[in-house]
Amino acid sequence: MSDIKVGVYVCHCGTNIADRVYVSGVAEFAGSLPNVVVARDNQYMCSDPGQEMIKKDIKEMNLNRIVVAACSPRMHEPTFRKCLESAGLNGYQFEMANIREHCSWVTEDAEEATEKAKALVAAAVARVPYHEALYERFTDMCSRTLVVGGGIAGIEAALKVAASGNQVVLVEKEPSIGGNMARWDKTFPTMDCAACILAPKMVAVSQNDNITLHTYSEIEKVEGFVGNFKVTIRKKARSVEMDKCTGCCLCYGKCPVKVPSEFEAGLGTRKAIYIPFPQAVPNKPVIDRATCTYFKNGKCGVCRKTCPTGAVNYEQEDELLVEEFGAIIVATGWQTFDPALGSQWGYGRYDNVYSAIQLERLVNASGPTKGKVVMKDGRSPKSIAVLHCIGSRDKNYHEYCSRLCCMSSLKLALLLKEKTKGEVYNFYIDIRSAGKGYEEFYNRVMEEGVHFIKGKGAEVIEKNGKLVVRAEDVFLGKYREVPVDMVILSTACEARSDAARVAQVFGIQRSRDGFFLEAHPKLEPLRTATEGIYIAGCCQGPKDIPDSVAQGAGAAAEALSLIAAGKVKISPVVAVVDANKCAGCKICLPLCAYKAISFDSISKVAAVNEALCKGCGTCAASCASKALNIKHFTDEQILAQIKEVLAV
Amino acid sequence: MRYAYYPGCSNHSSSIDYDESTKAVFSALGIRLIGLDDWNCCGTTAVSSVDPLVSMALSARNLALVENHGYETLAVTCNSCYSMLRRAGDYCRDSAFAPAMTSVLASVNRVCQGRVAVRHVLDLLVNDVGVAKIRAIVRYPLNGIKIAPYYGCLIGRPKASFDDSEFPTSMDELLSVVGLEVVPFDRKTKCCGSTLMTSKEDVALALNEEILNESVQRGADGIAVLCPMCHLNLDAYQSKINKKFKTSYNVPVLYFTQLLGMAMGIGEKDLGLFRATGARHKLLKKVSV
Amino acid sequence: MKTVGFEPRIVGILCNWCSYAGADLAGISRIKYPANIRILRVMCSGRVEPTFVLQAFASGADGVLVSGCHPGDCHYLEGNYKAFARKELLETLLEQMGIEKERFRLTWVSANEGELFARIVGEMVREIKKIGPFYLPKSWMHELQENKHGFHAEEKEAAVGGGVVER
Amino acid sequence: MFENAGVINESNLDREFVTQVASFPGGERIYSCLQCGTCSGSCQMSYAMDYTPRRLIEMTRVGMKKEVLSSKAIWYCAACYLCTVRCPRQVKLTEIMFALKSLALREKLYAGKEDSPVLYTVFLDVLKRFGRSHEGLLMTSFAMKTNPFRLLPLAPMGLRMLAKGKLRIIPARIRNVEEIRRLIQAAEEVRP
Repeated sequence: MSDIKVGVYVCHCGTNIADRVYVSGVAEFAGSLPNVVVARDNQYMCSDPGQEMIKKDIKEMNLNRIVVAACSPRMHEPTFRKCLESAGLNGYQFEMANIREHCSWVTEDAEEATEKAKALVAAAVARVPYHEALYERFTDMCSRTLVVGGGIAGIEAALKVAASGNQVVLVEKEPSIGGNMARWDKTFPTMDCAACILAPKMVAVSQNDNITLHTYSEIEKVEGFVGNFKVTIRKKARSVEMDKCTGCCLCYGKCPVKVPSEFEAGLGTRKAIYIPFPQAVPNKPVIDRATCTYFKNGKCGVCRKTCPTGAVNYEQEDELLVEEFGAIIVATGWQTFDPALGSQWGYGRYDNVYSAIQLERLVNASGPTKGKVVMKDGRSPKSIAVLHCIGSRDKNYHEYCSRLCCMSSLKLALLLKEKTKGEVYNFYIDIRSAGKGYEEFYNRVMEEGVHFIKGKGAEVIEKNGKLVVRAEDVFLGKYREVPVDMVILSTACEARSDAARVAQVFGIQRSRDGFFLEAHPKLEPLRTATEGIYIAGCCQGPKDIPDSVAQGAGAAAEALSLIAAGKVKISPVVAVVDANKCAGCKICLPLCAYKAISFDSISKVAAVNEALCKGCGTCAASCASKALNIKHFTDEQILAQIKEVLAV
Repeated sequence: MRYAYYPGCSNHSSSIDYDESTKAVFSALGIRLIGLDDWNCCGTTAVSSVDPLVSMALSARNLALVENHGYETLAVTCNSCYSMLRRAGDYCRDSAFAPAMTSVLASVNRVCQGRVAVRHVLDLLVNDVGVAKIRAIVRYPLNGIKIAPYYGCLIGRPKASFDDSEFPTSMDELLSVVGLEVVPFDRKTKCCGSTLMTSKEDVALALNEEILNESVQRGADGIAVLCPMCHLNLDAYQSKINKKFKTSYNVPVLYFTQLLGMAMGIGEKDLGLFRATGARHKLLKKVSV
Repeated sequence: MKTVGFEPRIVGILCNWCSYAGADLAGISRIKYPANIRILRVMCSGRVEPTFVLQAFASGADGVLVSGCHPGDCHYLEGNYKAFARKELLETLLEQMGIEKERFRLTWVSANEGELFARIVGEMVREIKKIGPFYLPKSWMHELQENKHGFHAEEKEAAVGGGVVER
Repeated sequence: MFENAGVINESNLDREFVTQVASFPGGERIYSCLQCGTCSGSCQMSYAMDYTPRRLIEMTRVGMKKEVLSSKAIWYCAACYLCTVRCPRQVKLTEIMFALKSLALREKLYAGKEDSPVLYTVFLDVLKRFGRSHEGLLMTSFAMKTNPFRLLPLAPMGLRMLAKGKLRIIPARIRNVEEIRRLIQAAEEVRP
């Protein structure tokens, strides 16, 4: 391999690497390795001067392989590939040694780190002689976008994509879009009514010709890859034929079954055939088969008899749709923490302990009490405690801060003060009011006479027939027992209970808190590890409305920039068969999850369809004749790396 | 079925009736409790306050004895002993202090690997024996009697065990199986003050007053307890509480094993009922009616 | 066998999507772990053939760690299951060769489990330190001199497994 | 220094104190406290304490060793662990209280009129003699060391218990008391 000319570049990354790794020593060592023509170190290899240095060396020294020892290839591999290409070298004649994330940042001892860096560089240098020039290809793609979840983030994403003239399918699990925001009364810090700003958007979705809406539907399966996803959508049987139903509401007036309403957080009731809330989109009912008398014992059928258009159809079955999409936006949202899990707060034990979401319904003019704040016995409360951080900032439940509950608690406190004119106490650890107009809002709530007690509400207990909140007033350093008529628990925002299943369907990873994991915590907040699948809103972590809307719009931009390109890039890292070695044993065929390997019955050898192959290498690992290999991850390359990484 | 049995110091004096009734109930269920030979005091809060490691070592010695005899399970009646022994097991098994514990025990030729399952008798009755089996041998259901279930603080702390740390329900279940009406009780696991009754009497009396108060407000005829310390404070100090708070509590306080035993038809003597120092006759009278 | 001051050398072969990213996260979070491990990247743990593991031992590794996505999370649908299927056979083979089971581990580490990755490395280093360095069996030396580029197809065939080779 | 003056004298602070407390079993999480006051709000004795539990944690971290170890608050802890199970940062407060009490005893910093240190010490003495506790002996020894008159109101209760067989006159002694003594001594030697 006398024609191999390797250039090695060791990055200081400011002090990130140089603090632990003796960088110039590593460069000097690299210079002594076989095939290495030049080895240098530089402050920042990814900077313009760093890249220029590589380009200049390629031209002047006729280098044909480049090794950069710097950060993770997951960070800057594309950067350096481009750099090589602009100097006339194929981007795959390149290897990165990860001496930052895997070395300087994780090693205490500088000497050990330097030795480790040398080994990693040596392995990379040993690998590159086996590299080949590889070329990316492009394939056609589908221009439709799938949006999963019809909360405010999903609605925003769907509307933005649709506005570009591209087709969108919006899938929502519940019978109506609107999500959690549809349940709120007012929104902080402006106190404008949630329904007033959300309803027009919901209507816009139903009226947009570019949006196909599937409510009461779920995603069953996602196959394929970026540009060409094949998605199976299950449209659950609504038992009401949408095209016949006029939304006249006669059916549920007559329905004899009453069950607690999910939308009213258990405070009100609904029928077995119901529209979840008055502004629902679509404004057509659904039968809840689990509680419907007809479905339980075959008797009743009142709604069918009542319906003037014959829209009620008990025999309707689930429908499976298989559709193609270029991009997918997942905006499946969040749920509230169940405060009954912390028995000390008395939820479920005392009548007048409410969750924040219940209070939202209580203060809402269309809620179960028509907006009146009353206790279970109908009296108006004279004193109310709002307990912050229920389930948040608590290692026993969720360690993270739920971010939106401080402001939501302030909003609720203000509404309570206005509606009851009573004493309102906020028990808090810290007030987190970072956001436009948020601190000003906090000040306003204080000035309205709401009490703030710094100290987490430790417990709610009944004493002589009255609720008592026990807490320390941290500022005073004194224990307090505050008697109140009503307690509001400001519950955490948590990942949905089905998040694990949804993540598996879409191939999304989750962070430790259960929310979906973004591709990069700072620079790729909307992407996931799977190309073409984006996330927006609270499924990624707690967010308020402005942030969710911004993410919905951002995810739309991601999807559109993919679609606008019209083509998707296919990685050249694919399997390849050496027909001379292939024994035709067919072992590889069933191993391929993408059915990319076929058997050529004429030549009696395996053949790889590069358009289908994703380059995982499972086939190569299992080929007994060594006929299968993965480009850029060949046996030779990996074995050379293994041997050399241990030689130092 | 058989278990090694750790009575604890109180069961040999102030709570001898707890010891007697526990043995009687287990014997009625055909379970042997094998007294641990040469057991020592667990150390409890007192020694932990002087030197936490000494109390852990004392508890661990008991576990070493159990391991040495080859028993897997140690039955414990007292909540404090229960909590101490469980913690000691954890310390020996996996903690930063495990090596220290090993060497301390080695100095007296003992080994504790923390393998023993330390279990409260309530846990054994609910989860090993099961309510069905207990229901089957109830002969005189204690119908018409309202009882406040008071678990005491250490039944599920510092680590939840077989039941919730703050709102356990297993004794509720057991007591309703023998016909008792179990009243809702918010102060189920609020502390009785334990040894503070000796050194900080005013505070401890107030704690017990709150518990007695709720039991009366809930209309309970008595309180069921499962810890000698709770029993002593709630029962023997009632007159002091009445004097201090100008109240007139006359609340029977019984070990849950005594109530079970009564329903099973075990004799008063075997249940140690004659040893009552407090207001017990009130409830007993109701039973005999 | 214990050796004073023995620092084991461990080769880590990590999948790009989960474990490599998890190891990156350990770095980003500045979690310190022993420098004994040298990490290689493959696209999927399904790519790891037993030969790689054997070659690592032959080249002087005291331990080999293979790590992929958690079951159900594989970026390539089921590559990690294939890796798992091979594990048993590989372990049997290693056992027959007299290689202690502590020296080889197949783990699942996701992209957000930086801490877990660091802990696994720490554990492995501790365990291997206890059993001491790995000495190449004499019979292997002969094989190695025979071929410079790793193992021949015959050994590979014996070691592929995962329901792939009929034995 | 703390209660009377507006300024903390920095040179009086003991920076090692928190390290010392953290080295006790269960003390290590003291650094995680976020000062939310859940402990104090949960503690049924808070109202009687001179410093709330949360404040003791912060004072310990700041280094106010003398004030913490001579506080009344630490002797009010009944070790019910309610603060520990509720702490959102999983600080093991009860264990930290044990550590503080233990240090107060060792360094003899507790207030002279405190009864608890005497009670706990007497308890350990009884244990060293018999291997088990004995309520009668404990009470009498404790009363003799603090205030013998406190026995008087207890006497009727004691007699009643004696009559019902709930109090033994002669303490039970375990066979291997010598072993217990050696065990205690060995444990005392390894303490933090």
